[in-house]
Amino acid sequence: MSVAVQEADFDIGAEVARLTSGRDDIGAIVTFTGTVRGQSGGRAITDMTLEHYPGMTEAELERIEAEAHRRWPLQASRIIHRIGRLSPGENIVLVVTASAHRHAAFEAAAFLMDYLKSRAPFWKKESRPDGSGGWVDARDTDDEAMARWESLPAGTTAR
Amino acid sequence: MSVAVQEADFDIGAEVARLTSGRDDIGAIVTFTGTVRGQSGGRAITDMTLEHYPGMTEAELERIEAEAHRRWPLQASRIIHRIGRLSPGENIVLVVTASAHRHAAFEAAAFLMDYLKSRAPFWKKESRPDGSGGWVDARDTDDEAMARWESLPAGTTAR
Amino acid sequence: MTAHPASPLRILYFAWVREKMGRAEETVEPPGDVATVADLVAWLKAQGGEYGEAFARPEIVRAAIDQTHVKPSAPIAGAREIAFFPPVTGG
Amino acid sequence: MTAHPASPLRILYFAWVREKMGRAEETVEPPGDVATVADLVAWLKAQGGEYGEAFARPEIVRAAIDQTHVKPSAPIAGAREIAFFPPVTGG
Repeated sequence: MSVAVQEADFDIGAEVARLTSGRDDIGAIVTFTGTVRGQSGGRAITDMTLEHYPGMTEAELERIEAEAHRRWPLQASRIIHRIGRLSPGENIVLVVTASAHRHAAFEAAAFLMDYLKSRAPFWKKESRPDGSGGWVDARDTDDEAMARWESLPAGTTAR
Repeated sequence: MSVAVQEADFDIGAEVARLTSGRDDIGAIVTFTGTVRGQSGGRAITDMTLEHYPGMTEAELERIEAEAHRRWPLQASRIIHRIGRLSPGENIVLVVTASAHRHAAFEAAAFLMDYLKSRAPFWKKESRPDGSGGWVDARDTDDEAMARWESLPAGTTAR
Repeated sequence: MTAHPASPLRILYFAWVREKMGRAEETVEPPGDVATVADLVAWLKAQGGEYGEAFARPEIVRAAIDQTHVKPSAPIAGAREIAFFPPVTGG
Repeated sequence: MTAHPASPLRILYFAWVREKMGRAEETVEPPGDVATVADLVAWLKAQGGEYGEAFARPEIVRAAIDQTHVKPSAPIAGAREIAFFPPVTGG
């Protein structure tokens, strides 16, 4: 288990190798990579800037990672979230989950992403080609995706 | 969309880069990597050997990949399945799905893996330290996981 | 069953079916009254020897005609290749 | 509300709350009858100027005490740092 909030990019293959090399008790590794899209809400963006709450954000990510380990039999996990200014096509977030079985790895990764998209202390600002833009409003759909997990007792799955 | 059945190993990062580089219409990339575990059914294995039906296997993988694109709005995908003799810790299978939105990428990857584990024309033989071993029997749980998708009309999700 | 002339048929074997047969493929010439996959399996099994071994429990052997999964009742007329294999076990 | 002596309180601002405030953090000394987060927000808003801007709609500003999310009714006694920010928008 480990989390990082950083400006630097990440290397998916290297992160997976770091979690799995030398181990033969892992059967399933899921990665989720979130990237900056060139448009948001149907309008082009030139870049986005992510702000976090140093200290609190890392603590929250560690807390939710531990929650994922309580809910599913995970052998290893990793969360990396970038901050600062990012251009379309660039990586934003990486979640890696490793388990003996595929459904646990898939569900834990989806759970972590639903949390990251709805509850993690990050704020997103977008810039548009015409110079406009601004802070992005919270999306209800992301919050609903997270609420779905909270209505389930730990140990059950949403599928 | 592309599939490969090969003896050679694969590089997760390189496969993701190949699908996504130069694009800014992708927001979510999910990878699933299946690896050989050091035990099977509670007993140690020394290696496993995967056999396929050349021609039919590739055609089936292409068919199920196309089905995933019909069911979810995917921007790109990739399936690589290894054959031949593999040792514990080695990679077996890689599925990559890329979409504008994370739920489509997650569900399409889970769908493809449920298919690969239950219906794709691969046969698995395991060897044990005492020289025993043999062809693995089909698992009902994998078939049930796949049947879950088939009971749903295309376009709906299993979550 | 429609009687039609015997014609050479390419058969492929995979996994333990292949191992019991001792070969990965062969060409056979079933008699004209062998019309379905089930007929072919029964005819092969009746040859005894390795065929008797491989098809001892026909219900657990799966078949494909020209690389498409088929049921035992599928007609074999016009088939270019017929494959026999155990239930698939994924990766 | 319990009256207790005013004590310096470290406040952090994030995202558009920070931008409206024109600063990322500051230390304030609210009067002793400011007992909850809601009290603190009302007192800050009443200062006018940038405070009036940042807290114009208190219901959309979220708060954390010592890096834990809290409701407006949370007491602020003993807090080392209080943060104000918009609803989070993920990555």
